[in-house]
Amino acid sequence: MKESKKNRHVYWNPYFGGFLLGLLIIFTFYMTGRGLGASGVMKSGVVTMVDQVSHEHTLHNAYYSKFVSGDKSPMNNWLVFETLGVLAGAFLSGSLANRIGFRVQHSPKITVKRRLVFALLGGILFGLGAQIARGCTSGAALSGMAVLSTGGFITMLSIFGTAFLFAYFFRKNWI
Amino acid sequence: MINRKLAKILSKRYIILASLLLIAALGLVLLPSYQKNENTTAENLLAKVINPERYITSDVLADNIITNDPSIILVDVREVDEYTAYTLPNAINIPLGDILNEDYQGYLDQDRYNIILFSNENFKADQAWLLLNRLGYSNLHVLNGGINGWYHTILNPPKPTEDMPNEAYELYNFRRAAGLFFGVGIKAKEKKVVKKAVKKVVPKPKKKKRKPEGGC
Amino acid sequence: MKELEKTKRISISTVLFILVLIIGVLTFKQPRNVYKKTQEETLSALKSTDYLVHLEDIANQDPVIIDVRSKSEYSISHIENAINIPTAEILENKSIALLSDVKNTGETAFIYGKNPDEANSAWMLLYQLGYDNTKILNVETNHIDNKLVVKNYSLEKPIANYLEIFKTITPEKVEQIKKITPKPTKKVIPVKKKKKRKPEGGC
Amino acid sequence: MGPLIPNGILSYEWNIIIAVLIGLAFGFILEASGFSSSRKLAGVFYGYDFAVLKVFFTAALVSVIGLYYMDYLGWINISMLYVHPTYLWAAIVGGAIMGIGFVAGGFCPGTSICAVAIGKLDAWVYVLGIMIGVLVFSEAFGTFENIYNDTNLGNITLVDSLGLPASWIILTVTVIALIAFFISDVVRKRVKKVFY
Repeated sequence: MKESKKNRHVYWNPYFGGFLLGLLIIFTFYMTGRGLGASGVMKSGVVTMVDQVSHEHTLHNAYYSKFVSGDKSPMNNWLVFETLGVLAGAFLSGSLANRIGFRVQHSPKITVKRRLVFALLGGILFGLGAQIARGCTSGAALSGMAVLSTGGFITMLSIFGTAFLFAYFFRKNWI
Repeated sequence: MINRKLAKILSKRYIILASLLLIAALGLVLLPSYQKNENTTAENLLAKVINPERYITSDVLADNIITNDPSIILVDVREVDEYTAYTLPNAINIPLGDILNEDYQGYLDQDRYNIILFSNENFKADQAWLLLNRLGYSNLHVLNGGINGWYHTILNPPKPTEDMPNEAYELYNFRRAAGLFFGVGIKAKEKKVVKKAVKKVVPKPKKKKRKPEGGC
Repeated sequence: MKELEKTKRISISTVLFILVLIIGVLTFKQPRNVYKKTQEETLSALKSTDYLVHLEDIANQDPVIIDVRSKSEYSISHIENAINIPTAEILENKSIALLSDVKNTGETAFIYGKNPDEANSAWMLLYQLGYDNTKILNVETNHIDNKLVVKNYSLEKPIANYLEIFKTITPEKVEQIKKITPKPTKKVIPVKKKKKRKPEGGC
Repeated sequence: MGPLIPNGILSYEWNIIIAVLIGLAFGFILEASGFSSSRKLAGVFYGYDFAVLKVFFTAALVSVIGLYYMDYLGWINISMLYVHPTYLWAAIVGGAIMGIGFVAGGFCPGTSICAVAIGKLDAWVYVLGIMIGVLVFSEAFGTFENIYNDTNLGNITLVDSLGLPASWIILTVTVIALIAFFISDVVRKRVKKVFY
């Protein structure tokens, strides 16, 4: 294989990655007293967009009003800054291992269009589920497990449980 | 062949790593648990108790009250009857007996105001101060000498004799003026005329919830 | 899986992690004195004033007396067979050992200082640490013509007539000192702006 | 000293700077351990690459053991840390929906942001999907409200709900994780290899 192609897919040892992630969670809790998070950003994004479109709608809607009350702009949120960091960090790591490039990663068996449709579908489901459970895998499950929170464990179990159950139906997409 | 040897080592290495992790978890179980001191340890409390920095002299306090210093809250730890007899202007009455109950914590546990505890002498105020410091509250001060000291310095200052330095005279004048402010020497009937020190509404700071909120 | 073979970094980091934990645990010493009494218990003990004792009550049996004044004052004069533990060293091993064996033998230790306020801080600390067999000698000690005078101290008594001050005295004319009274220096107490920011979290 | 910012040791302004730094490290670690490729993520469900399970469990173990050691040594005060609230049915139903979304889309929000950073167009679509999902949730908030606020058990931890001391829970979680690692190795050897 071409030299550059060869080391495109050589990742870290997962245990090493997990270890560093564990240290990072400890560092986050030690510095700020809260865990990591990801899906809160999408919520802030949506709230700001809806707020631009029609301000009074956000005030009336029960869910939006929680984030737009008073001068507190939804964008002034810890997660938004953290996501900026995640984007930069991922780009850095990707460029180091020259994995940068616009492409759609899909199993050879399926077309790009099907992959994008399933990605959109998965995204919608995940967005919905993340709001209901107040957290996603990195926010609720990972940070929750770090402090042994029951909610975190339940969310983690139900995510991976249903994922394993429904894996059979989506196997054509992946294998 | 190399691969097989490599695999043999690697499989053993993972077992070593797994056992290390297990030892770490086991260590946590075997560590003897101990009763943790909550916010302040005994040594810190002792260090705080020793230094007399907590005392505020009655002259400084009188000056603060006269210049309407907004950052002080006066807390009278005496009983109700002594409080009604005489107390410093705008003082709140929290008898020593119920200094720990819930509704007064809003006043005591906050870091925006300087809380000045006072009683007839230092004794009760010191006890209250020590109890509150054990809870980890900050900005607590004690009026040195209490009301009796206040009486001897502000309300009825000793007259300086001739051989005293000029500062003693200045201090005496200041105290005499402060006494006037606090209503000394004005005949009882005129007393009502004097502008009542505006009842400073002592804002009851809302006790911030201790639980961290989060969001996702 | 290629990356599973690269175990050099993970083993180094795991060993380091375990080392940090071991060092932390070894260098850690449990806090020596731990509060035995909660604030509420201490408060209820304060309400009943039986911890204040007068000198004559203990004149008969030979009590354990602890003097919390500094060494120099103690060396000048002190109540006979009083043990000197300055307040700063009340939590030292030596004094804690002494207090615990006093407690084991069931005696009560009496603490006194220049005035009850000084003894109070030491007493309250010891009480909260569980040495509830200590009491305060409600006495005021001062050294007059090289003899220690110990007087009973009337605690927290308001001065008898301080309310009359508002009615009787008219301010005598203070004319002989014509200098304008200097504006009292405004002592600004720096208010420490310490905002307690709660951690928010979540995903 | 415990969490620095809530204890006031570090001023609140540091919060933003730390957020960016933490995000940087988070993004780097996720991307470097291969979480930007959805097929590697999906591998955990089909047995050809258990990276997700290993990284996830190791991170959880290391952080929980580390935090409780620091709590023991007095460096951090666990009771002040943010604990994810437990809304029983919301967690189960939300988790189920997220599980299906995970298998269908192949990403979770954190990893999708990483994939967005390195130019994976399906991740862009995925993020768009999440936003639409949030929009759907908030517009139709009325229907989801009862599940959302159902059986709120507060910010409880396993220690209160199981009644066991924390160290025993951590030990059991460690043992389960080690068994899972071992089983994942066995399964991976038997499952047909997938090159991606």
